[in-house]
Amino acid sequence: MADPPLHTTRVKLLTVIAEAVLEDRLIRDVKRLGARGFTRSAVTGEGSRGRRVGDVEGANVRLECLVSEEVAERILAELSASYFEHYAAVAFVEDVSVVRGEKYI
Amino acid sequence: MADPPLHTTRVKLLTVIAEAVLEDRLIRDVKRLGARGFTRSAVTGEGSRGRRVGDVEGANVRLECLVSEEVAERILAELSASYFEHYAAVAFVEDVSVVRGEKYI
Amino acid sequence: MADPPLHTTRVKLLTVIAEAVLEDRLIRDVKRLGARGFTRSAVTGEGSRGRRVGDVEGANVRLECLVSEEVAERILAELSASYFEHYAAVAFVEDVSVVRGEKYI
Amino acid sequence: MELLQTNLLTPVVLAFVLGAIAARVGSDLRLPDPIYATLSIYLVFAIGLKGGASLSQSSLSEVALPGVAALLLGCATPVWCYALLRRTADLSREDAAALAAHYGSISIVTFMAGIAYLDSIQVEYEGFVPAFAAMLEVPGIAVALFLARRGSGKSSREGLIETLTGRSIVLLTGGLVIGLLSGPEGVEKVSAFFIDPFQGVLALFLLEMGRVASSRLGDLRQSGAVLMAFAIIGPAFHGLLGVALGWLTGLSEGGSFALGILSASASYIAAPAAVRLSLPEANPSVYLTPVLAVTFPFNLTLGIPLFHTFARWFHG
Amino acid sequence: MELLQTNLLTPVVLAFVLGAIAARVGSDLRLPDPIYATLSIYLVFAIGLKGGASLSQSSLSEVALPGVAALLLGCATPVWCYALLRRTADLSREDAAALAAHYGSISIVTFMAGIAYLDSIQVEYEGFVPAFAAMLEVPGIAVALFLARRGSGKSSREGLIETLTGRSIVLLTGGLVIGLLSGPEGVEKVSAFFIDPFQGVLALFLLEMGRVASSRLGDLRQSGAVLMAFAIIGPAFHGLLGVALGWLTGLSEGGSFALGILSASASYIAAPAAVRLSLPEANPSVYLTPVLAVTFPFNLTLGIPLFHTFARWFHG
Amino acid sequence: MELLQTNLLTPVVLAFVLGAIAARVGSDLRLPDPIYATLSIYLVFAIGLKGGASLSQSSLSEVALPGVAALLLGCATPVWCYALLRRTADLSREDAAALAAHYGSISIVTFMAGIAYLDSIQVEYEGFVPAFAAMLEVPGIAVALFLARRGSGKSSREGLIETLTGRSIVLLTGGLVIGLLSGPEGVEKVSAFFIDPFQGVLALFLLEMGRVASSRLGDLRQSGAVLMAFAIIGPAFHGLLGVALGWLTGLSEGGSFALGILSASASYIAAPAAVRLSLPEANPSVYLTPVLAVTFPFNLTLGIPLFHTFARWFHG
Ligand SMILES: Nc1ncnc2c1ncn2[C@@H]1O[C@H](COP(=O)(O)O)[C@@H](O)[C@H]1O
Ligand SMILES: Nc1ncnc2c1ncn2[C@@H]1O[C@H](COP(=O)(O)O)[C@@H](O)[C@H]1O
Ligand SMILES: Nc1ncnc2c1ncn2[C@@H]1O[C@H](COP(=O)(O)O)[C@@H](O)[C@H]1O
Ligand code: NA
Ligand code: NA
Ligand code: NA
Repeated sequence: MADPPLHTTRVKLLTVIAEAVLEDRLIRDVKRLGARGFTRSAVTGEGSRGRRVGDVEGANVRLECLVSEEVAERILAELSASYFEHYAAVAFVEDVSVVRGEKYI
Repeated sequence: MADPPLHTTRVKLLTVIAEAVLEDRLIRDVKRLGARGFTRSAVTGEGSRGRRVGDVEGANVRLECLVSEEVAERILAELSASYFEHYAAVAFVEDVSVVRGEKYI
Repeated sequence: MADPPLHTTRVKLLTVIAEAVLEDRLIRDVKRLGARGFTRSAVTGEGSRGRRVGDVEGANVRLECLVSEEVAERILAELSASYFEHYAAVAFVEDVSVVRGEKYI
Repeated sequence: MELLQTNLLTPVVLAFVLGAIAARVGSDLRLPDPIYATLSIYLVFAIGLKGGASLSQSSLSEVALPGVAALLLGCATPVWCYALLRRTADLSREDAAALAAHYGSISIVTFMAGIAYLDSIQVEYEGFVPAFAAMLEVPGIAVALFLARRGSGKSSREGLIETLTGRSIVLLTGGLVIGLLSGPEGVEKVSAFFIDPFQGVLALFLLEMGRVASSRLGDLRQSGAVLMAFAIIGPAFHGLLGVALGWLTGLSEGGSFALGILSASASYIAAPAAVRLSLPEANPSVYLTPVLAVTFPFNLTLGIPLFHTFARWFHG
Repeated sequence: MELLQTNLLTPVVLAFVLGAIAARVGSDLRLPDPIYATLSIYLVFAIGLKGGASLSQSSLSEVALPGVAALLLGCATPVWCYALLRRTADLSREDAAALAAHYGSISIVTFMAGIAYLDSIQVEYEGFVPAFAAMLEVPGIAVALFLARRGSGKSSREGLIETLTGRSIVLLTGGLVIGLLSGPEGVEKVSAFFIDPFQGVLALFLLEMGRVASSRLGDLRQSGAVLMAFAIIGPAFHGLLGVALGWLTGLSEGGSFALGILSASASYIAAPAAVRLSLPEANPSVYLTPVLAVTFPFNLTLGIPLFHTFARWFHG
Repeated sequence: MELLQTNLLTPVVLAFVLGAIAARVGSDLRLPDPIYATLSIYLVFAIGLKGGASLSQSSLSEVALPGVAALLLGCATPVWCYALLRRTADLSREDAAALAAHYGSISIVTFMAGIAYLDSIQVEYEGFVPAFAAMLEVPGIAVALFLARRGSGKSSREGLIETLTGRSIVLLTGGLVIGLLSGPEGVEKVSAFFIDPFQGVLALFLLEMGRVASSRLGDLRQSGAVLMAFAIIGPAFHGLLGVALGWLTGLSEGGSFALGILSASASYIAAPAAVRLSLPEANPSVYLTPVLAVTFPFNLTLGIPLFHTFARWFHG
């Protein structure tokens, strides 16, 4: 991978997509486990538990957190333990270069 | 790139942004070509075919699929062939580390 | 990182998340600095400047641009100089493989 | 038969049918999510306001007895549902409790369709009946969650708090209190928005509910005959019980009918949210499919004239 | 002249102008997408309900003749549009067919503005005219897609199915059937929501249409003079034809006007969606710009009084 | 005291309280953003239409004098707010100017609640008073931005253009002009949508405002006593001034009250947007918290009866 752009830091971008009923819990969890912020959007989707669209079926929520590697691992571990068995949920991590990286770590 | 976090698998995250009128077709296509799920959100945008905002101009849809490398390539090839000439569309692929990766491959 | 899929080009995906009041300015800026297109979505979030949800508190906007490395750096530099001190804003860059890459560079 | 036709050929019921047909033929017709959410805020708040204004005109003695009956019904319904489902339908403890929560709680939209029916045949009812909706909604869910958790050591506190602070309860009780405090003259000032267009808004909402219900039809096959039978016999029995209790506690024909349809209705907003949080092991298609694809349409089309027939028997 | 002023100084038309001005000066005024979608659901369903209730009062003999005329008009319009545009405007087969689909189909909102105008000058019209909208909408698109595909071997099935199950057709015919089944008394119950506020909702919707139309103005220069002329002369001619057919088939002055404005209107919802799916080679700015930036405002402002003048001539 | 009770026990004010309570107990009750945006479009446009129709019936001589007074008030208010806050509250130049912009501008929703109060106690007022809202909104912001930029060399052009083309100004003046051009008969045609349901829509909107205001309560502690005092004394004084000027310039009791509540109100839509763009150095919680968590609820609950009392004194 090429060098990160000037003045940027490598951090992890953790994305969680889960059923909307979990929204408050997930936000509480990621903050407790060290995320300094998050971005949230409303999405719909389909996975192993079928379609999730609309208010009655229950839509999904998408949370993105810029975090350090340790925090990312901690959040993934906790989410796996708490939600992945019974709830519709997906989580993945990637590398990004962020401006003012010290804010997120 | 650093090691993937514990208990995660490297998969491809394929993102397609296209005019909303294609939504049903795209979903049908990615499923047929091997995607086990997808996440969908409503977006707007601008590209070589001009602005796309609102109901009349036709908004865009954004589909994300966690897939294996082969499936990603297959989908990209099919989309290029079917839609990229006449429709507003963009597609890109990146590497992510996902929990419970076996679900997506 | 694995080889990019066939017929794809490596470009940068630049994501900016900022308070919605900046939307028009940001779009003007990224286009002026060389982005050939962008995708926009409405998000909410929380960061060092507190919660941002809803019309009165002011929601956030999320802009994604596929750009060359130089353009990405130029945009990051300009955003840092113009907005990061006084406005709620986050920006990060990652590598993606895009179909028909010549359109974006 | 005539009651059936009167009920079926109203815009409210026909809009539901249209929504279902549209979904069947693959139409893109659907209400955007924010609109769906807003219409349900509107409907629940409006029914609360109306009930509250009427409550402010009623004496405690009229209200108390049927109110206690509603409360008892709310507590008892999930108990027998749970027991019955565990025994006959071969469901896990969590699935049985989840269904009990849904049938113990209520659907305010089903109730509204019943009220719209009464209005259209010009049968009077005690205006304070919507207040009973608040009394039936919470206990049904609470008791069912308690049944599931009994002995498991886990708590269902979060699900319960979610229910109590959920928008349906807050808006219904809030609307009741506002209607009570501002009285008929106060509610009069907002009636051009909250009262007059009510039936039309309900029709628009049911257009969307038709789509939702029909999209569940595909899952019906997996549900098994016992569950299907329960999804019709259960509400029919709860409706009969509600009508009977209304009659016993002094409600009019219209009021008994209203308590009947309320009792027969099964929740598809408050209960699913609470169950999802507190009983994640329960399988959503076990509880949502019968409620949405069978009970809701049954009550809307056949249940309403059926419970009116019951009410006529008792009051006849 | 006086008719022109009567039409221009209504809130409905002025709201359109306000929306256009707001967009010009760069205002952030715009209706959120879910609201735009819902208002169009509301408007189409409401016009269907009203038409259906009126249809239930009409005899087949009154309706049949003008209905057949509407159907013929729907089939014939795209044919001459296509032939003309291929010859004069130097368009590709796909672009010409796309435009033919738009001008062959109809805009229910333009029609509603015409009805609002009739109401405001208190001219009666046959209430069943909205039923003709359903007859004009589909054939226009179907014939045009067929013209484009003729001999190319490709099918336009998907685009056609999309049109038939699209929300405008489903809601319009659904509303008509519901109005027909529940009759005037049924529709009366929802009139405080679907009938009385209609013109106000239309004004709000046109506020947004003004913005959309004005945002297309910039593309006008690229469109060429022939296309611009077509965007005015085409609808003027279709309007005249509609009025004449109405008069011939026994409609009143108001009814002939209503068929005229319907025929003059060009689709900007159903046709673009169908064309985008079935004729992706056609260039959206070739068809959307004339329809939205020229024909729609023309019909709304000048077309309405013009077609009313035509109707007065015929009906003497 | 009696006026207070009359004001507090209306659905409009109670809905605000319900929204605040719902947020306190952690309910998920909230209006989706697109609905919030649409309701505010509706409310501002509706008040403009109504004011415009009334303006078309008024003579220039009635309107001119109070209009000039409103304009002066709009220009002068930010000046003294700025001077006072710089001296007493230890605020930076930017923070002081930001607050001055908010208190110099107006809240159309607060004004509407005042009008709803007048309607409910059946006190007449000059229907053209909404036109003054347009005169008060812009100068307040413009003067404050100028104060902040004076000598700094930076321009506040963008913020000002943003204000002038912002949807509140465009809709208010657009509505006024449409009301003026189409007159009472024109507005009559859309009154079932824009006039009759107005108070109900306002109640629904205030449900959401209650949530927003209450979510700001937590920041109050950081705001300091001086700011809190200003958030009450400022509007009380501006209200008194508005009533006095109304009385001096020949408005009736109701009209003076209306000018008073308008003057007392503080902006939470136009001003924050302009300030955010032109004075990014100003801290949003310095200006939003007093406006939303103190002044808005104060005006809504206590301010309305207080300014009515003032108006009675002057006209008594
Ligand atoms: N392969 C996938 N790619 C992208 N998103 C997915 C995928 N699988 C699941 N999702 C998302 O995660 C949600 C829950 O997935 P599941 O738990 O598999 O039902 C779905 O509703 C989708 O939004
Ligand atoms: N350079 C870009 N960066 C991000 N999104 C883009 C870019 N170019 C196009 N898009 C998105 O893809 C859609 C279709 O693009 P196009 O086919 O180029 O008109 C646009 O409406 C945007 O949402
Ligand atoms: N660590 C983070 N991860 C993801 N998004 C963030 C993060 N920090 C801030 N944001 C987003 O950026 C916006 C502005 O952040 P801030 O300037 O820190 O208040 C927030 O409202 C979030 O949407
Ligand atoms: Na029940
Ligand atoms: Na036509
Ligand atoms: Na003020």
